[in-house]
Amino acid sequence: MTKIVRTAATEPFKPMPDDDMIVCRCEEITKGEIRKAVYDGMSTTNEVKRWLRCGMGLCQGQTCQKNVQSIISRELGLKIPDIGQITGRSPVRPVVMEVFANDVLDVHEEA
Amino acid sequence: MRIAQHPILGTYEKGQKVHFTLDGQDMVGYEGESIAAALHAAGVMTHRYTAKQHKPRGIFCAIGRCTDCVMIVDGQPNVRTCITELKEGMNIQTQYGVETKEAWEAKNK
Amino acid sequence: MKRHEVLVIGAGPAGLSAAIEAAKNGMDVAVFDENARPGGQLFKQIHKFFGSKEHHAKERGFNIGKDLLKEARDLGVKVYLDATVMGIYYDKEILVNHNGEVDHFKGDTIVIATGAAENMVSFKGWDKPGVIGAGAAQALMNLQGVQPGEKILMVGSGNVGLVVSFQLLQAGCQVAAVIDAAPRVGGYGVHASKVARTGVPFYMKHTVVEALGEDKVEGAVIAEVDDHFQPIPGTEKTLDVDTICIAVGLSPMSQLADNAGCEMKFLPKKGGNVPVVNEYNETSMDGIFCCGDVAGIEEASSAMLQGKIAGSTASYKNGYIDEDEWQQSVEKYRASLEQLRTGMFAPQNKGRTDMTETDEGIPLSKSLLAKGYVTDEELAEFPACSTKVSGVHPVIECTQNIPCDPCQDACKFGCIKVGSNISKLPVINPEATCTGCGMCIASCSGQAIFLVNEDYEDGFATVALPYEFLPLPQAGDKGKALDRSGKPVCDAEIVSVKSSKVMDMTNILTMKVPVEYAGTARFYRA
Amino acid sequence: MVTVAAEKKKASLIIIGGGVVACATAYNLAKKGMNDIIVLEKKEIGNGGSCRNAGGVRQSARDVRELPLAMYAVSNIWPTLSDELDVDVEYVQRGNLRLGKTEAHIKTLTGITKKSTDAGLDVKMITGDEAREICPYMSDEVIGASWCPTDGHANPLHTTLGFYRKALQAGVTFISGVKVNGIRKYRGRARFVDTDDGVYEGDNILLCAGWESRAIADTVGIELPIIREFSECMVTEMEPDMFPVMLGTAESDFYGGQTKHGSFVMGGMCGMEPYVSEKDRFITNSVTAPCLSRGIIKYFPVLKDVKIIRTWSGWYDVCKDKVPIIDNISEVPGLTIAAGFCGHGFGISPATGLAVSELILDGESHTIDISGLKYDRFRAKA
Repeated sequence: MTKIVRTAATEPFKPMPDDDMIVCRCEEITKGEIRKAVYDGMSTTNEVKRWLRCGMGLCQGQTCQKNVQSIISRELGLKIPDIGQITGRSPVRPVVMEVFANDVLDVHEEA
Repeated sequence: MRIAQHPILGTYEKGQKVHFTLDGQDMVGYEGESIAAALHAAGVMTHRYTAKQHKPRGIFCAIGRCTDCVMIVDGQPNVRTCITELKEGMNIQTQYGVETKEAWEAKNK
Repeated sequence: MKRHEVLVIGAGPAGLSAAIEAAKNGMDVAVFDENARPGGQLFKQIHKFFGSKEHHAKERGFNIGKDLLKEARDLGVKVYLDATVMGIYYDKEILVNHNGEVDHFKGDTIVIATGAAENMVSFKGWDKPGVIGAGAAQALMNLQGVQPGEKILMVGSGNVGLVVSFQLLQAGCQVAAVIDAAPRVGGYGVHASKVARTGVPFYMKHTVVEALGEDKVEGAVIAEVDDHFQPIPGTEKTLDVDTICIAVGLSPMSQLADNAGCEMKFLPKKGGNVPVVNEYNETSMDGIFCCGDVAGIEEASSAMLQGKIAGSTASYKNGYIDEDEWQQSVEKYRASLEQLRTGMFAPQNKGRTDMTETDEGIPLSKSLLAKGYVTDEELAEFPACSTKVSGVHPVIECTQNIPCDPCQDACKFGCIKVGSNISKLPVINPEATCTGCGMCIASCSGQAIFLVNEDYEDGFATVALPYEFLPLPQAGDKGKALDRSGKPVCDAEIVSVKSSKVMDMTNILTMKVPVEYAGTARFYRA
Repeated sequence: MVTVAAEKKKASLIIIGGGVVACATAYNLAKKGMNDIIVLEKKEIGNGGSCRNAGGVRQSARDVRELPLAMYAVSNIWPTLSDELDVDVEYVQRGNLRLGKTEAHIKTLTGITKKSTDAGLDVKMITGDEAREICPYMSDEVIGASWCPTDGHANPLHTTLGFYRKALQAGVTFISGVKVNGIRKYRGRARFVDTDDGVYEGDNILLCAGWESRAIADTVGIELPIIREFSECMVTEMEPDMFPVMLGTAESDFYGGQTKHGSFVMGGMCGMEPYVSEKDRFITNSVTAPCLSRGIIKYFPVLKDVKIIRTWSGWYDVCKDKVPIIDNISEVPGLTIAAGFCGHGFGISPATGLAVSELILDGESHTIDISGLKYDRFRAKA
């Protein structure tokens, strides 16, 4: 991880005209919320995700991650590798619990 | 609108005509096509209303990734309609948050 | 625990090619794909591919998919469909969700070929129904047979945006405009030109500001952007559209590689977070390979070669081929890959906007990069575009260095030469005689070849052009000829329509136009 | 906000580790006027167990030595923490059920319950039917449960990052991406912190880096009997509100509950963990999510159609006697340690932050009795 020094903001938060635009579709998180989270000290993709839930919805950030990252990196003046990625986790698609529970059966080859 | 004849693909292989319901209304589509495609062909754009802002959502990625097109299918919420095949007799409901319209309205009265 | 020697994740071009290569060498291979239909994105690709013969050039993507699948099955590769690989665990174990059942598989080799996901751009109202990804448009029209919308705004002028715009037109939709925040068209000029000549306007340095409408898209506001991609107030335009289609690039779908423990790196030139791979497409995890878009966004043709290199390397590592055989095959595939990685659009040139001339030293068309079509004046600089030849002859409006050469094989009479560097611009051999057969027109994946005959009749010329729309005009039909920008310029009469199996659904329309329009009339509208 | 100016490497207090204990302690100290603090975090704020746990805020089934922390937190801190931190920490105090399906389970639960009631906690054994009245979705297999109505759950992400934000606003400096390699003494006191980013210097040092504390403490000759234990969690899609109680089982098949968001967060182990944990990454095990799913469905058949959208793993920092070490290290003046929370540190973290702040400022924890958590309590068998 890149070294990031965090201290309290000295300037008040500056709203922007498109702050109400949705960025994370699943969890309905806006650009303004993301900017405010960064202002409040959330300084990595994961921290913003954990604070706001953007990237924690059904699609697991597959749609919005890049857009969230570009907002964070622009606000902080950091590069995307510096703010990190959401970790790829199993299951990569939603799986019904009963199916998960049923993990001993054969997978049938296509007919 | 369905494409009757395509300059490269010709005609599309479609299965049997099937009947299903959307919020109780009778609809028709073809076996094997996705629920989302059948609804789109019938001019249905809104698949659900979101939980927080109550905004309409429909097809977005159409390949099972974005999960925007989810609906309640045979009682199951959050079913990705773009990759779920249409079947005879399916009961499809517009999803409100993660519930039916009735449950949503009862809760938000 | 069930085992196969090779587990391939993703039955797209890269995965199937890796499977074929490994199976050919005697390995026991299983391929898993989350879709009901294999082929990855190939089955949505109804256009003809670029490259050389060995790269399946001039074949349509979905046919390549069918061929690969057949070859894999003939070699005994097991293909599991509707089989989502949910995770990769220690010791090369995968967990597969297949039709409501979950199973564990282990392999000695894993090939991750999961492809790419679409990038998205957020703007006001982009969550409304009617804003869709380009992949969604393709899935609806090319797989499901449903029009994505009636009037569509295409956001993005890369190859995906251009190809899908053309496909939308083929599906009978209107494309209101192609816009891009970048100052120049991002995709192949020939793809842009075939869209532009139908009358679709291009707005570079424009972005979509808002999707209008209550419950669905009922219009789009676009605006010009400044050098920092910020909309310039006062430049807004409202377009009457019901669908906004987003095609702003792809990101490697690399979650499984990350999940497997492969070393990852964020590389903008490769499209995002990618597994670090060596020259054999092997990741930091021994025996785990990544090929195709998941290892860095490229074309399907490159994905197939990467798959072959991985398949060959796995075969060598497991003792199925010896070192010489391995090195020879890898050399061959790598040379083929290098051919594809030449020219202006090569991966190393991604994002470059400073190129001003072709490899041959001819100035690049500025109009093409700004509006999607080349002007008459600019075209005059290109050697294969001369109209001052007697009798029927090809005019090749190919103005960028793209790795593609089917035109030189298409002409049996040796009229067209590209040479061994397939990114070179084609030139016309003045010694050879054109018979007007039209095979070059049908072979050109960019639909950039026309046959022009200024001596057709007194005062009239004919222009033969590729045509992939319905309804197909008939000889004797009268309509308008459009120029490269899609503007009607003169009356036109169809004198012949040629369709044949070898032309693979590309029809050749020959229209009669006043001779002064021989150099400008490039499309026909009834 | 991030600043890169004015390289600060010296402070009254250096905190090693950027988890919830660090953030809560820094917040408590800053509130009392001590904000000349640098927090050093190897990765990201709250990256370890702090943001990987399922959010239990539980007093029942706690060892009596750490019960005072849990009871103080539940009585005095959790109910008002959202207001204090200015973020909804999603604290829900609707009880904890620990379920049993066999007579042996009931015997285990009864034993644990007695220990808690002896220590003054309101917890009791109830029947299966009584448990089903509290949570009607439970299967008939449940024959009894322990019930602590004042237990609950909260959002660990908001809590950890909420403490972080408040501490930051109060003037604390947090530096992430810096790996600590050891501590050095100067004139008899712990003073220097050696890192990949050079030497940091503090009048006091607080070590709260989970199981990794052990190797760091070792550099000043303090042996912490802490090992790491692998554990996994999973989260479902959003569901309609079904039940607010926090759940556990006598057999430890799983634990967890439904969050305010609507998703269920459930954790547990499959039995293969000691062998998995030889490897160093936060990877999950292929059999754990299926195993947890089977466990959950047995108790809650209604959840069988709910989709799991993510699984993850983390390390418990397990102390020899299953309670943490929270103490000033008398052998190394200037060093305070708070580690070894054994996977149940989140619920007590607001109280831990208070107790540690008093240890550092006043030399002792006078509000909460942590006398049973001393670092030098470990003995060999007699």
